[in-house]
Amino acid sequence: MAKRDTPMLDELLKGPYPSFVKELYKVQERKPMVQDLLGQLEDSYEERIGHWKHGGIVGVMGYGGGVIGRYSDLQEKYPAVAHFHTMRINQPAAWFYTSDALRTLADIWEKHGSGLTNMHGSTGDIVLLGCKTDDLEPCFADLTAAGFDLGGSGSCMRTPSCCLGKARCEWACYDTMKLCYEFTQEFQDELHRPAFPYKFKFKFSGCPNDCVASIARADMSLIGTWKDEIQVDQAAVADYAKGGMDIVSDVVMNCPSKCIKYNGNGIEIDDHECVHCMHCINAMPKALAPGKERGATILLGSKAPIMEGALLSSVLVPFIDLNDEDEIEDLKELIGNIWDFWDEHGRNRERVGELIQRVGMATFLDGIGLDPEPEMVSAPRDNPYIFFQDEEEEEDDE
Amino acid sequence: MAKRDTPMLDELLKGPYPSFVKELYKVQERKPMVQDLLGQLEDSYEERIGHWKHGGIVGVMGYGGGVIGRYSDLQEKYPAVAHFHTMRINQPAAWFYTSDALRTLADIWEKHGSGLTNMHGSTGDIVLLGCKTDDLEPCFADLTAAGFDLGGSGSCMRTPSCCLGKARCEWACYDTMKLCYEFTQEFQDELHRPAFPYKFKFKFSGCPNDCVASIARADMSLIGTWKDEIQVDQAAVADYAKGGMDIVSDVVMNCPSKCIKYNGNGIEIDDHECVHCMHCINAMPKALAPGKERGATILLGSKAPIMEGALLSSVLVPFIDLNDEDEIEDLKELIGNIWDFWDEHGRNRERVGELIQRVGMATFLDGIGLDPEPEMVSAPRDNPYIFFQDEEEEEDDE
Amino acid sequence: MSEAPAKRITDIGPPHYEKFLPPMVKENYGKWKFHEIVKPGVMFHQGETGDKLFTVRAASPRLIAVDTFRLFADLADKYCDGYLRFTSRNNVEFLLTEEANIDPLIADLDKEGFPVGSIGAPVSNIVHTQGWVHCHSAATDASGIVKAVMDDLMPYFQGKELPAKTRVALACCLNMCGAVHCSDIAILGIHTKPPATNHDNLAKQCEIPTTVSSCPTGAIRTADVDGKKSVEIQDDLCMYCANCYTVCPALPLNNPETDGVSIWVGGKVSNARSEPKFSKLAIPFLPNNPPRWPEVVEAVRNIIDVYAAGARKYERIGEWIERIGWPKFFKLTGIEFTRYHIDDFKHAGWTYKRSTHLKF
Amino acid sequence: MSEAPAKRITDIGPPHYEKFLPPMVKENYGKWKFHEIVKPGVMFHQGETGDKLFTVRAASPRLIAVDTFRLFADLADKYCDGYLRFTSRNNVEFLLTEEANIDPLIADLDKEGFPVGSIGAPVSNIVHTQGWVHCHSAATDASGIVKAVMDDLMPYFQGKELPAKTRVALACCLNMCGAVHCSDIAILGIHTKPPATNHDNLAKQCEIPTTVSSCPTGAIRTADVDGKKSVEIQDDLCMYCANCYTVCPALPLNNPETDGVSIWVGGKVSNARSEPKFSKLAIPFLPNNPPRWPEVVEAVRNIIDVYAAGARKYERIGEWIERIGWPKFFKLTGIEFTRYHIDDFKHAGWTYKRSTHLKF
Ligand code: SRM
Ligand code: SRM
Ligand code: SRM
Ligand code: SRM
Ligand code: SF4
Ligand code: SF4
Ligand code: SF4
Ligand code: SF4
Ligand code: SF4
Ligand code: SF4
Ligand code: SF4
Ligand code: SF4
Repeated sequence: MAKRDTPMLDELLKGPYPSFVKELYKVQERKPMVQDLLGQLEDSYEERIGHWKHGGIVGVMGYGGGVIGRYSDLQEKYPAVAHFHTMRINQPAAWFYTSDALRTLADIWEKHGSGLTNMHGSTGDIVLLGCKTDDLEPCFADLTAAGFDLGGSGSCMRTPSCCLGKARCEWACYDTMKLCYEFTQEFQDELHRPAFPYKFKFKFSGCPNDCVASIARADMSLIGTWKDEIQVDQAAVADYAKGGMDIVSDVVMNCPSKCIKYNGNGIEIDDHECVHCMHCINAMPKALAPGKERGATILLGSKAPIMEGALLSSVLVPFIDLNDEDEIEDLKELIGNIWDFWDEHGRNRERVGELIQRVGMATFLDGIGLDPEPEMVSAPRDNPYIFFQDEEEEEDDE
Repeated sequence: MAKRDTPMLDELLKGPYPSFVKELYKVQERKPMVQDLLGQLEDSYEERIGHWKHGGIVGVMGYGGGVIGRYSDLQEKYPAVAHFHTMRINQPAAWFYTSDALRTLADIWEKHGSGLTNMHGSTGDIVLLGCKTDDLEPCFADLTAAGFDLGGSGSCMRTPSCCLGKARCEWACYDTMKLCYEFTQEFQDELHRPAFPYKFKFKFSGCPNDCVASIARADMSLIGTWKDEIQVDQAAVADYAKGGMDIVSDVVMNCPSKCIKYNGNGIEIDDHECVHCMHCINAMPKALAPGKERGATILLGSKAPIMEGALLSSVLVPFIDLNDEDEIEDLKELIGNIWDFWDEHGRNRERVGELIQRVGMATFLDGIGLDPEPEMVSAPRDNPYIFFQDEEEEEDDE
Repeated sequence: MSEAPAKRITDIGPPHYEKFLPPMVKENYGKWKFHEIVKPGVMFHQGETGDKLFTVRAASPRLIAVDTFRLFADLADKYCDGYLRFTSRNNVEFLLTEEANIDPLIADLDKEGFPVGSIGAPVSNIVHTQGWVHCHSAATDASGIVKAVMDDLMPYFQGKELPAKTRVALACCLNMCGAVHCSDIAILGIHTKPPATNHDNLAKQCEIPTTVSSCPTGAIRTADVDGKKSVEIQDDLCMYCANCYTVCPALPLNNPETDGVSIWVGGKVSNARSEPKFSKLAIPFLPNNPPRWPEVVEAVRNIIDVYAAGARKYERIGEWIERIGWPKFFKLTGIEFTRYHIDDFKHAGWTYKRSTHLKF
Repeated sequence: MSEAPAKRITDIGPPHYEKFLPPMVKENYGKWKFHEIVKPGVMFHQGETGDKLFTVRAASPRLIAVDTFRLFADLADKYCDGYLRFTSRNNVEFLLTEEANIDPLIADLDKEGFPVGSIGAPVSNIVHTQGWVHCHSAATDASGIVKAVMDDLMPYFQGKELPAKTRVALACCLNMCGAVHCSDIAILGIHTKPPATNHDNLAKQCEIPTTVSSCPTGAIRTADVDGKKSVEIQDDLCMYCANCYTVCPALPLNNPETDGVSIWVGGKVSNARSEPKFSKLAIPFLPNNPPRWPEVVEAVRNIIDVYAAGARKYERIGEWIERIGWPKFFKLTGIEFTRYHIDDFKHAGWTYKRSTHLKF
C-alpha cells in the first residue's frame, strides 16, 4: 500500500481508458519508489503543484546525455523518490519488438529501477522512469549487454525516429527504418557526447502524411515524396465508385491544386500540377499510389516555441533520391556542413531553425554550400530591404 | 529654347503615350524655370543621378504644411530652378472639375509658378510643381480667393481622398464623396498644422474593389460593404448565360468562399458564407448588386515600407453604417481616441500601424476604448506568449 | 557517477530492427500493395504476393509498468509469434498473420483493460508529456488530464465518426515536449504570473548573466538585494515562459492558484490537402482542477461536438475553421473572444485581418 | 515666408464637390443601376430613371502643363458642358450625356496626343512619383520610365486582352510614394550601396542622435572624424533604405553606377476574389539606362507575355502565380532566382516553404 491514501488518484482508476494509476498500482507493492511516487503525486493533486526539481548533472561514464536528473522537493516525506532520474534508451527503429526483447527490458528495469516506463517518450526513446543515481551505471551495463544503448539528452543529436515505412506501409517513398538506423549508428558520437549549441533532432517519414510529425518536431525532417506520375488503377477507381464513394466531392474537390478530373468513367490527374499532398491516394488506397521515381524532400528547422516562437521545418532540398547510396552520402556531407556552420555561428541554446532566422536563409545557404532555389520559399521577399553583396562576395559564392 | 540641347529627353517625345517632355516643351518658351528644369533633367539623364536637395522649411503663413521645399544642387548652372518648391492643393472630392475651375487654376499657376502640375499627386492633391519661395504667399492668396486651399504635408492629417462612389458607381455602399469632404472640413486644423507623431492618411472607397487603394495607402481605410443578401436579378443572369458567359467557370469557380451555386437556370448564393469580395457582382453588373443594408468596414494602419516594412490596413470596425449620422459621429469620436492614443504613445515618425505593431493590438484597443472582436484577426495567436492582466486591470477594461 | 564495469560496452546504438520484424514483414518489405481497415482498431495490409498482415491496435496510457510489458509479451506469444510494436502516438500494435486470432486477442485485451481502437477511428491516443509525474516545470499534470479526456472521448477512439482525424495532444508547459503546436486540439499547461525570486540562493544556484540573457523579452536585470547579488524581474514584461527557470532554479514559476491549462485548436502536421498548420489559441485559461479536470474535458468535448456538427468529410479542425472563419468558430462554440486571442508577439501583424473578406 | 495680405483667407478646405458635378450625376446620385463598357476607353452608367452617362477616358502623363488644362477645358466645353474629372490613376475622364459626341471627342483627343483607353482594358496608367523631375532621394527617374513602358504597353491600354486588370506602378525610392507595394507589376528605384558621409558638414546639417536612431538596422553610430563630430556607417548592416538621408542631407545615397531599378510582381489592392497582396521581388536589379530604360521595358513586357499565355480569365498576376507556384513563375519567365529573393528581413521565416507541397 502507498504510504498515504490517494483518493484523488484513485478517481483515475475509473473509466474505460487504460489508467496510468493502475500501472502504478501494479508495481507499488514491491517498489517503495512507486509508493512514494503515488504519495507525492497525490500531494500534487491536492495542492495543484509539482514537486520535482532538477539539480546536479547525472549520467553514465563517458556519456554526456541520456539521463535526466530529477529530485523530489519533498525528500523527507518521500525519501524513496529523493532521486528519481529517467534513462532514455534508444528504441529500435519504428518501435518494433519481440516478446523476448520486451521481457529482457522488463527484467533489467525490474532489477535496477522503479519498474515504470514510458513507451515511448515524445522523441521516441524508451523512457525508464525513476532510477537512483547509484543504479544508473549497473543498469546501463545490463542494457548494453542486452544490446540496448542510451538515447540523447542535452545539446546533442537526439535519438532519431521514423515511421514504419516499407515495413508495413504501401506509401513509403524511401526506406525510413534503414536510414534512421544508419544515421543513428553513423552519428553515435554526436548522440552521446553533447557538443552542439543545442539539441538536433532527425525524424524520418516515408511520405507527406508524415506519421512521425517530423515537419513540426525535427530539426531535420526527411519526408518521402515522388517525382513522376501517381500510379492509377482505373479498375479499382471504378470499384470505389461502385462501392458508393462520391469521387468528385471526396477526392476531386479536396485536391489542393485542383488537378484531378473525374468524368464518371476514369480519373485523370495533371501530375505537373500535383503538389504531392497524398489526399487522393489516402482516399483511394486500392486505386492510387505514389509514383515510381521516389525519394524525399529534406526540410530544416522545426521546433517548439522557446524562445522565438515555434517553427515548422522548411524546404532545404526539394528532392533527393534516398534510395541511392551516393545521394545519401551527399546528404551526410550536407549535414556535416550544417553542423559546422551551426557550431561556428550558433549561439548557446540556439536551434538550427532559429539560427537561420537570425542570419538569414541566404547566408546560411552560402555557409553550407547550397544554391538558392525557389522551392525553398513560399514566396520571394515583399520588402525592399535587400543586402546587396559586393561583386567579389558574389564571385566567392560561385 | 532650353539653355542646352536635350537629345535624351527628346527621345521621349516619340511613341504613342502622352509625353511629359512635350508638356515641358509647351511652357518652356515662356518659363525660364522650365528651361532650366529641362537642362537639369537632361544632365540627370546623362549622369544617371538626381540634382535636387531638400533644405530649409518653406511654407505659407499660419500653415505648417502643404509646401515641399526643393532646391537644385546645380544652382549656378540652372539658377531659375534654385528654388523649385511644390504646392499641394487640396483637390475637390473624387477629382471632379468644371472647365472653369481648371482654367482658374491654370491662370493662377501661370501667374505664380512654373506652369507645370501633377494631376494629381499620389495622395490625391493637385500638385503645383515649381514655385519660388517669394511666390508662395501670393499664389496662396489667389488660390484661397478662388476657393482652393492647401493640402497636407509633414506630420499632419494628409489630404483625404475618395473614389467617386455614388456620383457614378452603382456599387457605392456609402457616400464616399460626402464623407471625404466632411472629414476634410472637420479636420482642417489637423490638416494644416502638423501636430501628430507622423502623417495620417484617410482614403474612402465605396466598396471592396477599393478603387483608391485605401487598404494599401491609408492609415485609415473606409471601405464600403453590405450585410444582407446580394441583390439578384435572375432574368439578367439568364441574359448573361444566353450572351455566352460561362457562369460556372467565370463566377462560381472564382467565388473565394465557394458559396455560389448555378444550376443552369438560376444562381443561388449562400449569403451567410459570402465574404463580400465583389467578384460575382463585378462579373455580372447587370444581374447582381450589393445588398441593401450598406455601410463600411473600417481598417487601420497601412503604409509604405519605411521603416519596419510595408503594412496593409487591418480590420478595426467590422461594420459601421456610414449612412447614419450618429454612427458617423461615433466614428469621429473613435478617430479622436486614436489620435489621442497615438499622440501620447507614438514615437516620432511612427505611423499608427507601426504603433499598433509595437504596443500590440489589444493594448491599442484598450487605449481607444474598443472591444476585441474575432473579425479583427485572420486567426488567433499561435504562440503561447500571453501577457495575462491582473484582475484589477481586467476590471478596468470593462 | 558510479564505477564502470571492467569491459564496458558503449556506442552500440539501438538493436537492429530486422531482429524484431515478423517474417511476413521481411518478405513483403517495400512490397505492400494496399491496406484496408477491417473495423476500428483492426486493419490488414496486403502484399504483392497476396500475403495479408493484420494489425490490432490497443490503447495504452504510455506510462506503463514492466508488468504490462510481460502482459503484452504473453499476448503476442499467444496470438502472433511474439511480434508487436508501438506507434508514434504510443498505442501498442499486435501483428497477426492469422485472421482467426483477431477476435480472441481483442477479447483478452479488453479483459486486461486495453481496449482496441484508433485505427480507422478519428481519435487516437493523446500525445503527452510528464506533468507532475516527473517534470519540474509542469504547470499542470499530463497523465491525469489525458486519462480524463480520453475516458470522455473513448467512443471516438473506438470508431464513432468525425469528419476527419482529430489529433489531441498535451504538453504541461510552454516547452511543449508533446509538440502540441501542430495539433487539432492541444491542451497546454501555462503559468500566468512571473516567477518568484529566491534572492537568498540565486547567486549560488545560478549564473546571473546566463539568467539575464535567457529571457526572451528582456524582463530580467541584475540587482543587488540586501547586499546580495541577484536579479529583478520586470513583471509587466514577463510572459511566464519559464525560460529563466530552466536555467535558474531559484526562479520558480509554479503556483497553485495561477497555473492552469489553455486550449489550442486547428493545427495539423500532415501535408494532406492543406499545408501543415500551427494550432491557434481557443481558450486562454482553465483552472487546474484535479483529479478529473472537468472544465478541460468539457471544453475539448464542446469543440469536438461543434466540429462534428459542422465540418465536411475529410476536413480537419483547422481546415473546417478556415472555411467557416474564426469569428464563426467562436460563435458556434460559445467560446469568448478576448484580448488574449490577439497576437502581440513578434509576427503579430501577420495575424491581423488585412482585407474586407468578412462574413456577417 | 513673405508678408501676408491684409485679409487672409485660410482653412476653407477644398471647394465643395457639388459645384463640379454634372446635372445628370446630381440627379442620379446614388441611383445608378449598372454600367456597361462600350469599347476600350468608353463606358456608360445607367440610372434607375434610364439616364445614360457616358465616360470617355484618356491617357495622361500626369505631369501636365497649364496649357493642357486649357485644352481639356476646351474639349469639355465642346462635348460635355464643361464637366470632366481625373481618376485615381491620373487619367482624365470626360462625362458626356450625348452619345453622338463620343467619337468626335475621341478624334480630338487622339489628335492632341491623348489617346483614349484604360476603361475595360487590362492596363491603365502607371501610378508614379517624382523621380529626377522633383525629388532629392530618387534612385531613378519616374516619368521617363513610365513613358517608355507605356509606349510599349499601349496596345493593352487600348484594349488588347489580358486575363485580368494589370496594375503597373512605379516609385523612385523605397519610400514608395506610388505605393507600389501592392501592384501587379511594380518598378522600384533602389540604391545598392551605403550612403557616403560628408563628415565636414554633417554636424552642421544634421542632428546626430536623430540620424543615429533613424536607421532601422542600427548601422549608424556616432564617431569623431578628424576631431569633428560625425557618424560612421557599418556597411555590412546597411540596406540602403535612405531613411538616414531623409533626416540628414549629409548622407547622400545617390550614385550613378549602383542606383537602379528592381521589379516586383503579384500584388493587388482589391478584395475581388483573393485578399489584397503585397508585390514580391522578381528582379533585384536592372541598371538605369536613360532615356528609355530598355531593360526595364523588356522585363515588364516579358512578365506580361508569360502571364498572358498562362493565366486563366479573371486571374490577376498574383493569383496566377499562386496557382502555378513561384518556382514555375521563375522557370517560365526565365528570371533567375537568387539569394536576394529569399527574405531576410523581420518576418522572413513566414516566407519559407513550410510544407512538402511542391511540384516537380
Ligand atoms: C521526456 C520528454 C517528454 C515526454 O514525456 O515524452 C521530454 C521531457 C523534457 N523536455 Fe522535452 N521532452 C521530450 C520531447 C520533446 C519534444 C518532442 C519531440 O522530440 O518530438 C519537444 C518538441 C520538439 C523540439 O525539439 O522542439 C521537446 C521540447 C523541449 C524543449 C523546448 C526546446 C525548444 O527549442 O523550444 C525543452 C526546453 C529545453 O531544452 O531547455 C525541453 C526540455 C525537457 C526537459 C529536459 C526539461 C527539463 O529541464 O527537465 C524535460 C525532462 C522531463 C523529465 O522529467 O524527464 N523539451 N521535448 C520527451 C523526450 C522523451 C524521449 O527522449 O523520447
Ligand atoms: C508628391 C508625392 C509623390 C507623387 O509624385 O505623387 C510624394 C512625394 C514625396 N514623399 Fe511621399 N509623396 C506622395 C505620396 C505618397 C504615398 C501615396 C499615398 O499617399 O497614397 C505614399 C505611400 C503611402 C504611405 O503614406 O505610406 C508616400 C510615402 C512616403 C514616405 C514613406 C512613409 C512611410 O511611413 O513609409 C516618405 C518618407 C517620409 O515621410 O519621410 C515620403 C516622403 C515624400 C517626400 C516628401 C520626400 C522628401 O522628403 O522630399 C517627397 C517629396 C517629393 C517632391 O519632390 O515633392 N512619402 N508618399 C505624393 C504626394 C502628392 C500629393 O499630396 O498628392
Ligand atoms: C502507425 C502510424 C505510424 C507509425 O510508424 O507509428 C501510422 C500509420 C498509418 N497512417 Fe498515419 N500513422 C501514425 C501517425 C500519424 C501521424 C502523427 C501523429 O498523429 O502524431 C500523422 C499526422 C497527423 C496530423 O496531421 O496531425 C498521421 C497522418 C496520416 C494521414 C493524414 C491524415 C490527414 O488527412 O491529415 C494518413 C492518411 C489517412 O488517414 O487517410 C495516414 C495513414 C496511415 C496509414 C493508413 C498508412 C498505411 O497505409 O499503413 C497507417 C494506418 C492508419 C491508421 O492508424 O488508421 N496517417 N499519421 C502512426 C499511428 C499513430 C497512432 O497510434 O494513432
Ligand atoms: C475611375 C476609378 C475610380 C475613381 O474614383 O477614379 C475606377 C472606376 C471603376 N472601377 Fe475601379 N476604378 C479606379 C481605380 C481602381 C483601383 C485603384 C488603382 O488601380 O490604383 C483598383 C484596385 C486595383 C488593384 O486591385 O490593384 C480598382 C479595382 C476595381 C475592380 C477590381 C478588379 C479586380 O478584379 O481585382 C473592379 C471590378 C472590375 O474591374 O470588374 C473595378 C471596377 C470599376 C468600375 C467598373 C466601377 C463602376 O461600376 O463604375 C469603374 C470603371 C472601371 C474601369 O475603369 O474599367 N475597379 N479600380 C479608378 C480608375 C483608375 C484608372 O484611371 O484606371
Ligand atoms: S508517413 Fe507515409 S509511409 Fe510512413 S507510415 Fe505514414 S503513410 Fe506510411
Ligand atoms: S496528391 Fe494531392 S495534389 Fe496530387 S493529385 Fe492527389 S490530391 Fe491532388
Ligand atoms: S470602390 Fe467600389 S464604389 Fe468606389 S468606384 Fe470603385 S467600384 Fe465603385
Ligand atoms: S461577393 Fe464574392 S464571396 Fe460573395 S458570393 Fe460573390 S464571389 Fe462569392
Ligand atoms: S512540456 Fe514542460 S513540463 Fe512537460 S515534460 Fe516537457 S519540459 Fe517538462
Ligand atoms: S518567465 Fe520568461 S518572460 Fe518571464 S522573466 Fe522568465 S524568461 Fe523572462
Ligand atoms: S518615391 Fe522616393 S524619390 Fe520618389 S517621390 Fe517619393 S520620396 Fe521622392
Ligand atoms: S541607408 Fe538605411 S540602412 Fe543604410 S545607414 Fe541609412 S538608415 Fe541605415
